Amino acid sequence: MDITFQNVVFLIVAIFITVFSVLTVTTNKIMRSATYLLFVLFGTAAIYFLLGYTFLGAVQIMVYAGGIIILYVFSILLTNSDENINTGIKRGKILPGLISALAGAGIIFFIIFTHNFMPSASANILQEVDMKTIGFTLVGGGKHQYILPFEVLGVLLLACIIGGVLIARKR
Amino acid sequence: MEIQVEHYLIISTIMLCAGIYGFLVRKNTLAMLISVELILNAADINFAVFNKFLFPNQLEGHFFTLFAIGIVAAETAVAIAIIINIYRNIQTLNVDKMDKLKH
Amino acid sequence: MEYTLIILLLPAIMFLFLGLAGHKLKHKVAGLFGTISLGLVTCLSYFTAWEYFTSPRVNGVFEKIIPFNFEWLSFSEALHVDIGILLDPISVMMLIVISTVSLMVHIYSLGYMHGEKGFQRYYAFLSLFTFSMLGLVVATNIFQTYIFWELVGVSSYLLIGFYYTKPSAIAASKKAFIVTRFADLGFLIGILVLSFYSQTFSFVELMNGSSDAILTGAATQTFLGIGVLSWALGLMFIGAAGKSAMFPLHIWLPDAMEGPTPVSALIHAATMVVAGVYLVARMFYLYIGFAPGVLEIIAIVGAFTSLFSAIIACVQTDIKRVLAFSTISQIGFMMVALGVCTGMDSHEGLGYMASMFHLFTHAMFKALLFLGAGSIIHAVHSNEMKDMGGLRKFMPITHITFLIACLAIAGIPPFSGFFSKDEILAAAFKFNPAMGWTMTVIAGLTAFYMFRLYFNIFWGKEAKHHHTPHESPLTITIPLIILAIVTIFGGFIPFGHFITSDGLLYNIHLDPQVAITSVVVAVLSIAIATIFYKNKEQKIPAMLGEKLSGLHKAATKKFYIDEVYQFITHRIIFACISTPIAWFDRHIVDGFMNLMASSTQSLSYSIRKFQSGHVQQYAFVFLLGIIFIIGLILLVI
Amino acid sequence: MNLLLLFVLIPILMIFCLWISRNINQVRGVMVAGSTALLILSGVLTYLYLGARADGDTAEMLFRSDWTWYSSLNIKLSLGVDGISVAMLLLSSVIVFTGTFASWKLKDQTKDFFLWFCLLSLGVFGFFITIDLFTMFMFYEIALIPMYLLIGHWGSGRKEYSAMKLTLMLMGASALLLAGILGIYFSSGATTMNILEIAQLHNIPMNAQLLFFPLTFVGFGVLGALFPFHTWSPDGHASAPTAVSMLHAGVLMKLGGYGCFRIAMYLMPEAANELGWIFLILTTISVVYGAYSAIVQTDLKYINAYSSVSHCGLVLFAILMTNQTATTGAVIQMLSHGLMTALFFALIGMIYGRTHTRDIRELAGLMKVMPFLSVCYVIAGLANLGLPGFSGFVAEMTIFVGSFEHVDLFHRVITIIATSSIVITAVYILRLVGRSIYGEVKNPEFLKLKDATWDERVSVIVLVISIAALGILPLWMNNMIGDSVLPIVNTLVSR
Repeated sequence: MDITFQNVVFLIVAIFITVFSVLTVTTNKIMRSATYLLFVLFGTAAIYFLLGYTFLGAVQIMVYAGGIIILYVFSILLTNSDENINTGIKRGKILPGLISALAGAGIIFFIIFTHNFMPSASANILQEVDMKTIGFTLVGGGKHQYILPFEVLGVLLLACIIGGVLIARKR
Repeated sequence: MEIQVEHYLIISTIMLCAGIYGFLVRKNTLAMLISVELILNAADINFAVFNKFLFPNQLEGHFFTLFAIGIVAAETAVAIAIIINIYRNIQTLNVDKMDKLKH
Repeated sequence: MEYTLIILLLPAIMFLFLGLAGHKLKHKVAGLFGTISLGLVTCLSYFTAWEYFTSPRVNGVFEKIIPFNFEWLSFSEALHVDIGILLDPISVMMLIVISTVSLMVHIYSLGYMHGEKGFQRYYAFLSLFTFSMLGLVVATNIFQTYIFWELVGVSSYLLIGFYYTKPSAIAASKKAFIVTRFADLGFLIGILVLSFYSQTFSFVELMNGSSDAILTGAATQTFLGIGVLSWALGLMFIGAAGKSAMFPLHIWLPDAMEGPTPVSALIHAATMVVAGVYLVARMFYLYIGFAPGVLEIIAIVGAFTSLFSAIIACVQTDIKRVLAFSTISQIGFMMVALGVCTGMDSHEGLGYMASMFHLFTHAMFKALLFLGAGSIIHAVHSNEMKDMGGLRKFMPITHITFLIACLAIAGIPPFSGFFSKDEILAAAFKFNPAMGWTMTVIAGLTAFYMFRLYFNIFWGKEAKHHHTPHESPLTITIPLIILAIVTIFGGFIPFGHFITSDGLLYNIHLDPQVAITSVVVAVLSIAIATIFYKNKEQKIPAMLGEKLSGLHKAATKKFYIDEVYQFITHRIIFACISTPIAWFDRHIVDGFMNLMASSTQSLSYSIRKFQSGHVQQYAFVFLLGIIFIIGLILLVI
Repeated sequence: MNLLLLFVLIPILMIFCLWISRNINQVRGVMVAGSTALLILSGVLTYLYLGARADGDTAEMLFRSDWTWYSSLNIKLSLGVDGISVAMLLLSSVIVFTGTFASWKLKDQTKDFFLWFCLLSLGVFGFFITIDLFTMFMFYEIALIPMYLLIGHWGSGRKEYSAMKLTLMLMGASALLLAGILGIYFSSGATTMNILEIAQLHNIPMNAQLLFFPLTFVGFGVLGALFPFHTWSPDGHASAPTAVSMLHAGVLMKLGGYGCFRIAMYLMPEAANELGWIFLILTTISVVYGAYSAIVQTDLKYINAYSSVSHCGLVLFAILMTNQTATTGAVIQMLSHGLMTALFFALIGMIYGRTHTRDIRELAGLMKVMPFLSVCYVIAGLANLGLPGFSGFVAEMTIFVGSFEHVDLFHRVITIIATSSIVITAVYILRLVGRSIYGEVKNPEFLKLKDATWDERVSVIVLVISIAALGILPLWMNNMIGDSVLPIVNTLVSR
């Protein structure tokens, strides 16, 4: 692998994501777990940036890192108790977890390495998708345009908000 | 050598498997939910990667990821609401103890 | 002679009437209803007998008349159960015996049962019994006999258990029914076997020779080495032995004395218990023709029973039980008489006539004895000899009639018992001298225990009474007197003119040797009894009892037959068959079903564990499944 | 319009009327009117049937009519009766009638009780009037379901257990039955479920018969308390409420014998001849074993339930003898046992309602306190042990004589074994009567008890009269049944 800037960044991001993914699920402290998740999400955003999907990366940071993680942190603090903070990992569960994770990984790796991907010739990693295209595609009503899923997602979010409020409010 | 599809996929696979592992072994419900986020992220990355490398002239994967992020946000909101509610009722987030429906 | 139907129907109607509406009637009215209807039946019976025996003989025999017969139930073309009336010499004779004794008992009961609770019920049951007994004797076919056989069994059950609050009466009634029922099983199987081969139930068809060919053919077939007809007739004899209390099925009869005394007189002395004898007599043609071996068994069983119960009778202290054992002994005589027959003609079949004759006379004098005993019990309110003694002063009529009956049963001329017993002894001697001597000894024993009874009741030491015993009312004494008269003169009836084995006329003539022997034996026995028991102090019997304490005790305990039965029923049938079966049913058979249910349930429980409610477990299984499927796909591709 | 259809329509109408009725008097009114109508109807049917036979109508089934209700499998509502069904209908209507009166005093949810009761009788009547395999099966199932609720809710003692056990065992049996019926349908190659046509066709291959005959026979046999599948009966009867015990032991158990005869043996005669001996041994065991078990029971209902096992065993025993006399006896025994056992259960229910115990060790001297019930109990007992003049005697004797006419020695020997049950029957009946009816009253509480009320008297008297009538004048019933079993028996004998 050539040592280009791209590659170096990718390598760093890859290691970053790998390490923090694993740390997320192995740490005992839930708060740390959430923090590591945040790092992983940042790493993911970085991947998007590397791929040239800057908008997507921005959304990722805003929604995930800015929104969801905050939710997690709040809820962790809300459900704060000794038992929940130090959620040790049950010994008996590690083995099945490992087995399925490793077996899954094995199969996926097998597929990845045996499958012959045929990258499109016109693929240019550095080429960004401009905002205008994204905006038109998102709210356009034609072919390959996404107004309908957009609206549906809006309704879904509304429903979730109402549902969340209903569920979580005190009776 | 260029960075290929496979390399991204390796990252996402590791993330996915970490998520799976976390989902299976964590006791805390919130921690399980965090693992689910990992899994979803892994999927998101794959969408973006496939879009970029295999079909660079289209935006399906891009938008799918976009919507997925939105839906994940919604899901998380509802799930956390439920978890908090459960916590209020049984004072624990231990998933092993959430088996009242069984009886 | 269609009017004979009334003889049958009147008691049945009276049973229904008294049974359904009786409790609304006054005691006296109900009793009179029963008695009057029975009086009517008696008159009709006598009229029937007169008309029957005065009708001309055909070929020297009285014809069998079936005035009435209808098909009641049909099993197949050949086998159908009819209900009808068959008149032949023995059934007509039985009509007379039953109606006479029954009438006496009806009248007697008016006084004896006076004021009893359930008086109407008593008369209803008496009517039921009379109806069934009459139905039994006039039966045209063997199945009708069986039907009424069961009915007399149940009326006996009901009457023994008349005092239904008394535990001993309940037990006795139960015992009587079950023992006879067991015997009836033999009877039923006998009927099944016989009808299977003969393809008819009808007595007439069986006896008039038309079935001989079939039966002869059947007689050659064997089952377990014994001819099928011997099986059939032998099994029927078991039925007869049950009803007639032959050893070892005699145990119910002494206990049956728990019933009211008139009932004992009617059912357990005069009529029902001789049904077995009647049955054998009824089937005599078949016994002689196809199963002479069974007849010999009958003779041996009869003789043994007779001896056995005579010995027991010598030591019993309950007067009714003495009479009960005496009844068994006398029925044994009748059975012996039937058993010693070797052919159908009048000489070889002398026993047949003798048996019927003795049945007749015995019915009269034994009814008299029982009614007399009832009169005594009525006076002293006890069955035990020790509560009696010296009663001759207080109860002259009872005393005299009782004495007459004792003389009759002891076989002293000219009382009726002498004649009939003499014929039996003659028949027995003719069959086999040993048998003859045995029976003579038993006759002596009979005289001994009867006079023991007599002296203990009417002579001897006076017991202390709460109040002075007095003679019973007229309703009680009149039947006694009537029966006494019959007992005195009954012996002079030329019985051979009416009933013989082949139906031909036969003149009874006394065999002087046999007659003298038996009279001498009887007189000797009476003399011994007089010496033993007439005095107030009964030293000799007490001394003998001590000397032979083993025998004495065994005899008092009726040779432990009851205990053997008790052992068989409770220890073996109840404890070793029924309880294990019930246990087996509850725990093995049902347990198996429950096991199936519970194993299904536990299987469900174990399957339910998959549905544990643990999300992670589900996810794990789910993942494994996916991995497996993907792996499979990869392998296939 | 077929007269037979009324047997189904009246219960449906009753259910509807019960549903809209407002108070207990209306409920009772509906029940009395309906059950009386059924009783009259079955009387009329018997009269018409005998009339038609007397006029020389020799068709195997009378009052035939068909309505297709599921055309793709050609399932029809085929109505038709012969003497056996007529007898059974008569029995059922008597028991429904008396059952109504026997549960007159029921307090708890009377309306619902009678609703289910009507549904139960609907199933029973439906079963007897149809001759289409599938429709019969359907009515059979209709009769089963209410049983669970009736026992489980209105029962006594371990009612949930018993209801569950009874329903499960009978359901298990009906699974066998369904397999058997489908087997018959498909292997006969028929395009119809009609019994008569399948019998006419008579082309079920032998190996199929050998497979499906045991299925069908056991399927019905469970209902007819065939050893060793009888254990639902003691528990079920002991827990069931009075009217349900009556209907169940009185009628539903007869479905078993009826089905064994009409379906299993009629349609698969070769297998019946081939395998008959196995079931013959089982039924003989039932007969003797039930009687022995009854000796040591202490619960009145258990005694009667085991006695039912014995008597119902005799029914199956007799039909396996495959001759006209024995089979006629079997049908009479069904009638007789139905009436007797219904009488027993009615009386036990009445006694239990007063004394609150069924243990014969605690009951004593009932004759003093409730003479009417006790006398009837003794009558029922005597009828049960086969006293002449009652139906039991006629039935048993017909069976024994018929069975003994069998040419095969084996059959005759086991007949003798079965015959011995009459002695054992006497033992347990007399033991029971002696202990609980006779004697002195032990429990002073009992002295306060009252004798039967008018409604109970109606129920008991009707049953006693039926039993006595059948016992005293059996010939017409005997002839009616005998004619009808003949075609089936001929099928069995000739093949």
